[in-house]
Amino acid sequence: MSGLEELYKEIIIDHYRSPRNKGELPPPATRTEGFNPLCGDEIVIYIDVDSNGVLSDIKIGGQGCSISQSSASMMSAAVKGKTVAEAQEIIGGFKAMMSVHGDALGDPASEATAEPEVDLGDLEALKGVVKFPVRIKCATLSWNTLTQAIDEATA
Amino acid sequence: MSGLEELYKEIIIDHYRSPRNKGELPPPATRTEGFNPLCGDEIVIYIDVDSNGVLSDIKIGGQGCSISQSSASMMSAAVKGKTVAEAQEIIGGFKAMMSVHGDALGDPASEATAEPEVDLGDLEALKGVVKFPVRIKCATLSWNTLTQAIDEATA
Amino acid sequence: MKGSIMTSSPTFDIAKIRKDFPILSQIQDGKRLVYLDSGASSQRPTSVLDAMDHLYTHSYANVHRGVYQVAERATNAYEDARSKVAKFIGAPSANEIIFTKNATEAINLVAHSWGRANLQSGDAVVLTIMEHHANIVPWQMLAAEIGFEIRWVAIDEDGMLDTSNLDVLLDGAKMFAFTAMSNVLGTLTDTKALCAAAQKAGAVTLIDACQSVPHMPTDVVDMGADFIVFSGHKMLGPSGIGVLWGRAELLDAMPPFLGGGGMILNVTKDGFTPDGVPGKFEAGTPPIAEAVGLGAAVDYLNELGMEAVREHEVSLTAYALRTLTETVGETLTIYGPSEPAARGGVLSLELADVHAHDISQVLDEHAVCVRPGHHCAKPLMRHLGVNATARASLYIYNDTDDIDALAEALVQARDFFSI
Amino acid sequence: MKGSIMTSSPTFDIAKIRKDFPILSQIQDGKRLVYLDSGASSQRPTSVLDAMDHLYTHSYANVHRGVYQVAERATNAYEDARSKVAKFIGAPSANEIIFTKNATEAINLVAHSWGRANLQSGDAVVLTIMEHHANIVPWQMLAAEIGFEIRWVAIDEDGMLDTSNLDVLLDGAKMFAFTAMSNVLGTLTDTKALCAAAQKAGAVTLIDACQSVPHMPTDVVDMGADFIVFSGHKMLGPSGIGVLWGRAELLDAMPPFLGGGGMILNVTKDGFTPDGVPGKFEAGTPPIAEAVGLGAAVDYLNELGMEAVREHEVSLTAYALRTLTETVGETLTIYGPSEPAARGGVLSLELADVHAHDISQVLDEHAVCVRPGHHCAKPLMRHLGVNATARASLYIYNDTDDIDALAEALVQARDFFSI
Ligand SMILES: Cc1ncc(COP(=O)(O)O)c(C=O)c1O
Ligand SMILES: Cc1ncc(COP(=O)(O)O)c(C=O)c1O
Repeated sequence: MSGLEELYKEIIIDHYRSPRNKGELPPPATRTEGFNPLCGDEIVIYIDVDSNGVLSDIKIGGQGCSISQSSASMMSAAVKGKTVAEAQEIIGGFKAMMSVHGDALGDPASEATAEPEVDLGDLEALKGVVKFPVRIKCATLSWNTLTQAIDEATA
Repeated sequence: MSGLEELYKEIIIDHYRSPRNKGELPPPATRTEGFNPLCGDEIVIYIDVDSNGVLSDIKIGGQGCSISQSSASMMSAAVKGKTVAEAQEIIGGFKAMMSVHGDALGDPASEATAEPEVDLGDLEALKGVVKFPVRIKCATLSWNTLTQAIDEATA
Repeated sequence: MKGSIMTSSPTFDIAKIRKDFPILSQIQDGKRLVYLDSGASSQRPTSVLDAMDHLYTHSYANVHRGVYQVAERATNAYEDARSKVAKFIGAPSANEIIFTKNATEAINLVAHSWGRANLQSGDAVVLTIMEHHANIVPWQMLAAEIGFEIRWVAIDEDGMLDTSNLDVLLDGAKMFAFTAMSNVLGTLTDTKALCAAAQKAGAVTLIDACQSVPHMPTDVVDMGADFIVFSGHKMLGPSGIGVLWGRAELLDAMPPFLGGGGMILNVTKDGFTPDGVPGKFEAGTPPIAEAVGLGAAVDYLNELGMEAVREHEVSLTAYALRTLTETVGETLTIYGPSEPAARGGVLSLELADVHAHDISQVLDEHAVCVRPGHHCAKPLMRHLGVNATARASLYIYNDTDDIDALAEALVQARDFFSI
Repeated sequence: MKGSIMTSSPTFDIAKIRKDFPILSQIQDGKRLVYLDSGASSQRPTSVLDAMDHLYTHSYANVHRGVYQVAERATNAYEDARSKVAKFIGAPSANEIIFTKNATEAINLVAHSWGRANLQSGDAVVLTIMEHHANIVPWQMLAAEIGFEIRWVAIDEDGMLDTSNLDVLLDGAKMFAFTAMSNVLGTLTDTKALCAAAQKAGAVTLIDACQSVPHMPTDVVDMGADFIVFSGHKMLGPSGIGVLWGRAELLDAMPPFLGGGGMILNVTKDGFTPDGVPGKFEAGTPPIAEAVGLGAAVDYLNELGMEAVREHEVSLTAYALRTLTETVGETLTIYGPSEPAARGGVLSLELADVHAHDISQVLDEHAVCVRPGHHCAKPLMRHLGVNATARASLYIYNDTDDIDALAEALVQARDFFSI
């Protein structure tokens, strides 16, 4: 079961069982939904961006597999309290890590963007996901939703 | 070329080259169009049915292959001056002859209707067509159109 | 939970059947492949592949338009397939069989063609909460355009259709579109009674028979249906073909759906005259080899006998319900009717708080193929209060070894996630 | 009539190619099969059949929804095919490739989805008189519903598009849908110039590339097209699959066409949220094996090189125009442009007053397969003043022997009907 153990690292299971920043934020927080149409995973992200452009609070709702839930949980911990610019750098770093083997369902023309030097901390644990291409969409669901939330909050 | 000679009997070629009852009839004659959607053959049939129920006149227009044209020509000669009931008997007899091997594109449930005792005269020459199933639609186009014309004229 | 101990009838030789399916002899990581995803798409026997290859290498040409012998053979092969499918479901005429690309297109065809011609603002269409998205979204799209109401038949605790208020729901409805068997719960519906109720109310019926036609005898006349749809790829046939059957009078009266070659009597610059059925609904080059493959699939199923297929699946489902419950224990939830005879061989599983995606991943390590997700039935999932299930679905080539492997793999998953 | 004597380039080894097509080694009544109906549907090499069989026997499952390895391989195979097709036509992104059941569905998709969203009463859609019914009837159906005007670009005496009044026709038009190559006359249109003219007028373009993509290099960006469609079965691929390519911005903005599984982000009882492209337009189980077969067909064509394919067909067309005229004599009419480089390898023939159906019947006795009829282009046929032609259409596996056999059979037909 070496493949499985590489995928389901302890820290992933930990974030799955005890998700950080779970919950909701009241308006005027930005609320954004994301869906993985393939498996039915749903995620709801609430963010507050203060007047200094700081992501002052983030809460996560929804349901999903261990990969999507732990990815969302770790993400929330990584971006909370960061500026929007810093958060976007982390998003870029994470997506680059996930596209090492490429999102196989993508574009013949697009190349993996050069990996920026971002310290992803705990998130590095999700690196094993790239060996299971079907699960990449699980890992990136919350990140795509966050991108959308930031776009909406700063629009 | 025995197969071909069986299909293209002399009398067929004769009716093709010198079609009987070619032309149009002025209103109030019934005008009915038929199409063979597969090959583009078009036929126009004009009939007059008098007050005694006699098919007093018939004219044929349109374009098509030797089989469809000769069939229409022979048909016109066979039904002209006959009562509608007699014409319908001839139609039945001809269709029965054409379905000996079955209209392969038809119905699993339908059986060839019992062949009534109708003397088809010259029309017997078209018997060879049943060996070329694709051409059956050519041979029956004018007959289906005549059925429709009679329905309209006697409606 | 009841059910016989026998898992196969004497005429049902699974070892022999499995030899006809090359993909099943595959070894994955040293383990025998356990394919339990036939509800999504079945595998196909060599005879189906051979029939298509034979057409392609001996008698292939476009259909309906050629005079030469190869084209005539291709046309006959295509039309023979239509006749075979008609007989298989008891259709009165082969002309009532329309080949589409899948069952989804077939439902869309009815929604567009029959729907636009017959539905108006203020009308009602009745669906069940168990429907696959294929039998929901086309009606929602049309409703958004036309403005009719969609009503939903509920289910009871055991996953059976709740017909207690059916007459109220059908009152004034123009269409009742329902599944013959749920692809999530395995629930069979009483198609005959539902059609009768609809007819009494003056509603036209469309049966989504995707999950029933492959697994049990079908007689559209006995059902009393107006339309039924199903897919080739779930019944040993190839991908790329689906079937719509409709009563001739309804089909005759309907306007065409897709426009193009093969569906016309005439075209001028000013407009077109449509052909009769089935041509009217088969625009463009049809799935020729796919129809021939489907015909060969029908032959294969007829050879086994659909009664025997159903018997096999009821026995195997009973075995599975018993074995899984016993082996995995109470952490396992199996959705759907508890009585094997009331259901098909579709088992939607939940293992405590482990997500279906994760279960399926662990099962794959044991070469056990099940499908995680919402199974294109999100309204039902929401009703059940579950985000995703891991679905094991059975077919003619599955045996008790497959069920045992599934049970064993579930135990491993349970242990892996330490629950 | 001009044209080179050479009928094959040194890299184009027809004898070797023919070996890849088992159906061509068929003997009919003691004669070598002469297949001249690739314009209706091509034959396919063993590699295409093998690719599909290999999928079915090793890696088949439904796509996009499974986690297990077999399903992942199936999904990758399906998506690889999308990428291959994208590259083959120079599409900027594989996501712009939508798999349909045939080219006809692809045009209907654009008419329904783009058309309903963008066309209104009083608008104009421009077609050419050379269009196949597939590019006429969908627009007529929509025009009957919405009430826009259809305008027609004419052709000149040599069968070339008459663009003298194109600007007038395009004035105020919202859509210009035209063929890249006539399936009756072989006429090539200047797709790049036509797209430029449409763009200047603010009209969106749809190119029916059914007859061009299989036969010559295609670059959708260079053409400047907005949409193009073509079919797998005319380019060595299987039946049951067609392709729509569209510019991403247009596809993104369009509403879905067919509703069902695989095209949604979410479904509730109240409505649905569509997925992005290409999923949005691929409702239901797609033609999985057919896509894989088409991918293998693209590989085969790439191996030959589309420049070489085109070169071969121009040479063979030149040889055919010359040989037929010389051998059969003046009773034979060959429609379409007289210059081989201005046309594809489609030869619509008329033999004095003998109907195409009868010619085709006699030719079949000589194992020569040509197609009689209106070729789904009745407005063009009416314009030409002809009821039906016998059409011989060429492809990579045809050689001068085939042309000689055609010429000889035509002489026999001429003599049989004593003209
Ligand atoms: C020019 C042209 N357009 C459209 C079509 C329709 O293609 P299909 O039948 O594959 O949908 C054809 C082929 O018959 C064609 O030649
Ligand atoms: C009950 C039911 N209806 C409809 C469908 C859709 O079938 P297809 O994807 O072949 O169109 C399916 C299969 O996914 C199904 O299980």
